[in-house]
Amino acid sequence: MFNKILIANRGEIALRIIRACHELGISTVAVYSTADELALHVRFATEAVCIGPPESSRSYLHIPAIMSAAELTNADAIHPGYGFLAENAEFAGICEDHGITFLGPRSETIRLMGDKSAARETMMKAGVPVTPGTQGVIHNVQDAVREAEGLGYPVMVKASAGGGGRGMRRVETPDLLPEAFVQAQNEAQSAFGNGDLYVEKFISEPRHIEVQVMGGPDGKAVALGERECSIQRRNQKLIEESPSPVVDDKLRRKLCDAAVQAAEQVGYLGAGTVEFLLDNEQNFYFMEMNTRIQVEHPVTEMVYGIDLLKTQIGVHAGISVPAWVAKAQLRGHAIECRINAEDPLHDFRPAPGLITSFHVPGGMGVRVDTAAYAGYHVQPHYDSMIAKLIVHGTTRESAINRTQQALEEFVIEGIPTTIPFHQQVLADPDFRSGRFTTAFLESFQYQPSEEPA
Amino acid sequence: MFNKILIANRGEIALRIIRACHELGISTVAVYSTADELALHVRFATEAVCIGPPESSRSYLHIPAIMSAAELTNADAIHPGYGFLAENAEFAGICEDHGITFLGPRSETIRLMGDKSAARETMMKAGVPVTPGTQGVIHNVQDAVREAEGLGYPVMVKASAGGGGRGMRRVETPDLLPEAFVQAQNEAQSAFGNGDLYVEKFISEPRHIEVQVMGGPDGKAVALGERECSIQRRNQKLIEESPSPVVDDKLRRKLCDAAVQAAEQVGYLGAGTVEFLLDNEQNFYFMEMNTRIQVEHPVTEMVYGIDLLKTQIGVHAGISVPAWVAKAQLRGHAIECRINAEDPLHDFRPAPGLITSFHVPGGMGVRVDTAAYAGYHVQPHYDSMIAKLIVHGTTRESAINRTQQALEEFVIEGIPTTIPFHQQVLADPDFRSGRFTTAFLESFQYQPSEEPA
Amino acid sequence: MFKDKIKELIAIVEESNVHEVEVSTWWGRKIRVQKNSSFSPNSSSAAEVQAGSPLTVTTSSGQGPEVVAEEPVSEAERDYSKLHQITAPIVGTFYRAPSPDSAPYINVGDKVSAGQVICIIEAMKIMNEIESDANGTVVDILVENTNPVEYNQPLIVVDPS
Amino acid sequence: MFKDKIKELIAIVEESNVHEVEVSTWWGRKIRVQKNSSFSPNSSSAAEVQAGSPLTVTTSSGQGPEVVAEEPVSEAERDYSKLHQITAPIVGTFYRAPSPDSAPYINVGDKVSAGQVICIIEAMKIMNEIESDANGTVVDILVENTNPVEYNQPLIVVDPS
Repeated sequence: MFNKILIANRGEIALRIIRACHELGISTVAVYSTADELALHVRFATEAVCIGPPESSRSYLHIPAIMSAAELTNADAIHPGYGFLAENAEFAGICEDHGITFLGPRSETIRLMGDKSAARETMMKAGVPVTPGTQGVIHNVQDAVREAEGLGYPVMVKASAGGGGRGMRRVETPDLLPEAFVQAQNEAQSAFGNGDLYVEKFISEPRHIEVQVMGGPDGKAVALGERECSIQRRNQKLIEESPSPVVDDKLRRKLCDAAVQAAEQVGYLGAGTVEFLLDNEQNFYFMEMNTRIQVEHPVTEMVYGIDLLKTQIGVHAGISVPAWVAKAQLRGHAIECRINAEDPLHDFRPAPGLITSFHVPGGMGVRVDTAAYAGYHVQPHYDSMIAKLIVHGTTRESAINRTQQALEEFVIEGIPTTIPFHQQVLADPDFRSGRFTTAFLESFQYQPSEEPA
Repeated sequence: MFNKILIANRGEIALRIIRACHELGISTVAVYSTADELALHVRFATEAVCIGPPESSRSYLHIPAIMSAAELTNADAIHPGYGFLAENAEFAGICEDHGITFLGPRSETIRLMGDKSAARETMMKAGVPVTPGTQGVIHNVQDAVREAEGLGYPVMVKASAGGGGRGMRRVETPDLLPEAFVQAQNEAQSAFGNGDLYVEKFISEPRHIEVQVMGGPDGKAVALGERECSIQRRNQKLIEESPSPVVDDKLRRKLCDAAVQAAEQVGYLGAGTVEFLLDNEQNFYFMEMNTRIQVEHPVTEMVYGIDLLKTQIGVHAGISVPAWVAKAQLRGHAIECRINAEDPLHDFRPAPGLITSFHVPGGMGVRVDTAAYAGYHVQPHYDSMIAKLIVHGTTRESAINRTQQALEEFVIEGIPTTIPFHQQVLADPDFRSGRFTTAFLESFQYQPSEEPA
Repeated sequence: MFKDKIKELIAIVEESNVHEVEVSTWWGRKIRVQKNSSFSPNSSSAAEVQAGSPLTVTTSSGQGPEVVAEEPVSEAERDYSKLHQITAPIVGTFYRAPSPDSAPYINVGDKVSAGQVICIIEAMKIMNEIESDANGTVVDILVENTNPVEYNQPLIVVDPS
Repeated sequence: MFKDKIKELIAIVEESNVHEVEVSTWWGRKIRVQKNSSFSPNSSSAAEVQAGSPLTVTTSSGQGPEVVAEEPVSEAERDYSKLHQITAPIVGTFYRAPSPDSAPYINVGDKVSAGQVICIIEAMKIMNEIESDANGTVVDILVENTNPVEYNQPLIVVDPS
């Protein structure tokens, strides 16, 4: 096992990792920017090293500073958390070169999964269902029309180098394809300097379902059920659940088998997530693999009773995934609400500032992962998430009711937060029924509350 | 189901009950003394009624004030919590007379179990093992000597009307019995106005093990495993666990069967606890039955995944104990530390006062039940318990490690608390080994810490 | 009770050489009583009551006193703060008369003396006669007939002068 | 950084008509800067630094200024607060000389000018030459040779006068 782990992150995930390490008897090193001198990860780590100024590029993303801190403190491993350097293959490689264990998959795995088309091909090889689409790049409209005919409309025309919705067009009927093709090509060319396109079947009314996997040092992976992450705003997840209200045991088994195949195909090591789109006929398609521990990992921990962080640290220390983890049974239902320092009344704009009071809910089934406190100044330099409220109940309904009670008790003063927004989503009949897709928040109307929050 | 429940209590248990009610869609009425105007149960209940001045005898123990509040607010049930009126048969009877459901067993059950010798006889009838001893009262030394011979030394001479350790003598050898008998008789006579004595076998090196039961409206009871409560200081429990480190599956089955027999013998309704002494040869003996929800109920909730409060409210509304509750499986290990506003350096003297900062630990497996907050003034009028830290882990060792981490993160400033005391107990090799008895704290030496807490 | 606390704090500040006292709770109210340093000592005192936040940046300007009330205090209550209030000694239902057909025990403008019955509070079917604890003139009756009252709730305002 | 904040606060108070500013965190430090109301405005200022508690009862007496430091500030640091400090621009290991056998870049008493190499900080096996950002006389060298340094840690004190 490791003696000392450096945490190349901040906020709640840094604290989450510190807790797991200390429970395992491992010392910790916090690194921090000058903006984070009063942050909790600095207080609770065994030691702390200031690595740079507030800007991430010169601190939490600055590889030389982090490597220096690891060397100066004799850390034998680095945990990247999520975000920042978590999926940076170069950083993972540098750690490997320096003989410091990177607590994530091998750099080559990160690189492979970071390349959309390579990941897609790898999954096809592994027998994991991918969205039906063209094999490779389409060079002209004629080919696109022919391919689309085979896939069936509607289709998506997508830039090979794409991202962030650019170079992407949804096409409903064949007559609209030529124009969309040219538009997407131009957009891709100007945005990415690469006009390569491919055509995929459009998945209508999809849900975002992801499966937690843990790859052991022996190349064997286990899957720990699914998470329902369809409640998203502009691709930002806001509420996650486990299990999904539409996944039954049979579908869960299929999803888990596919995720294990995906992970074992690449000899995946450690904690990862395989994301799928689920259509309204219970078909699922590989979307991407996240090669890190995710923000929403606690919902899986709550229903399976497994500490994913401790398990993850173990596999990187060469310990196989314990048998009882592989055999863990789903118990009850868990929901996570991301509490962000954002103003839901003003297009969720980030609202950094001073937290003047901070009272967290407690009691049966209530877990709060946070690095905030009364007197903490939410920094403008970083992510606006200030707390995760994770609630467990015996059924989905009782978990929702308990989450509502916990949100009611959660008091944050000084800055606006997404708490009232979550309260409204949880009261929404469509949300409560479990019938929703990734489009849910597009039509959901947040109502300013009558009384002041 | 009930529409509105009045909570005849304060502090964390009042909040615990409010949460359970609100999750079930039931409105709540808080009652409070003028000392508790700023208490959290007042804030979080649906409505609140001031019932009297700070003294308990004129507020939380004042039956007419509580009944008036219930009538004025149209509450259809009263939850007494623990302490105060929870085991007051008269109060339960008044509720019955007024057509308000008392959320506890019937008044006759409370009365029966409150009478030591009647409870003992009832248990013998039910076939529950009781400490070997005399049948009824012993009138003279000669009879005592003869009975003690049959039981085997050491024995306990106990006052029939006893309590609080008075009128009680441990006797090691026959020659010491006559003197002890006379002393105990005199003490009992002067303390209780009743010199009746009986003789019991002394259980050496016992552990305090209790079983949670839930009696349904059909007269059927279920048992939910045991709690280990041997870490006591002057009969005050400080740390509780579930399961006990010395109870295996076979013994657990025997304990649970005995507890179910005990409960069903009296047609027990609702949540209760059957307390046993366990000797060093795994024999157990009925000690008493607590006819209420207990302080330490959360450790059972954590390992069985059952909300005891919601289940309790359900059975009083006429709903049978759900089958899944009866079949619930033990998962992992849970530990509760009672955080009291007491000074462990000065004989645990209560230390009421202003809490100037209050930061609760969070994360995986960590539950805090509290009604305290930064700015809250711990009242001198009531119990000194200000928070319960309940921690779950997959094994006893991981639960202890996690509790240590949580205690480290638990910051309470302004008043001394038992947090540093718990930290030392959890680091103690005997505690960690699981080999201890109810005498553990007699020999445990609390060391003032070097650095200020 | 809450107003008592404010009064108590004002007294503490006035009688001491301390210039500021502040008490707050995160969810409750913040009470700050401070002598205004621009004025000469003991010449004035200000009670500032705000929705509370357990501190962090407290900026007190040297300007005139500011009064912000979280719960708007009714004009009536404000006026009566220096008069005597008779409060409910028990929880129950307030009755102004011994029976529905009887005349009220007292009306505004009546003289009352200590020990005189002024109303009834019913608790658990028992009619409890409530007596005045002061001599004076009834200035106001704060509770409607048959309404519920809490312990310590002000019932009747008496001008003892 | 922490001392900077105190200085910043003192400056804010001195330059404004506000008489008190307080910043604190529950676990961190509480900084309170207040003009003493017994004195005439702007005549004095006090920095009070305490182990923090997020408020509740704050009692400020009218007596003289009190200074309580949570982390005892070394005499050295206190003396240098008005001199120029050169801080570490990167994390790494501090070396006073280019090699173990060489003479140190600078010694106490030396004159330095901006741009002159004053030490090396090694990070990831790279020897980074650190240059002075001021002209003046070296008053103190705060880090021992081969010790690790954090970002922003004061290394060398220069008297620019």
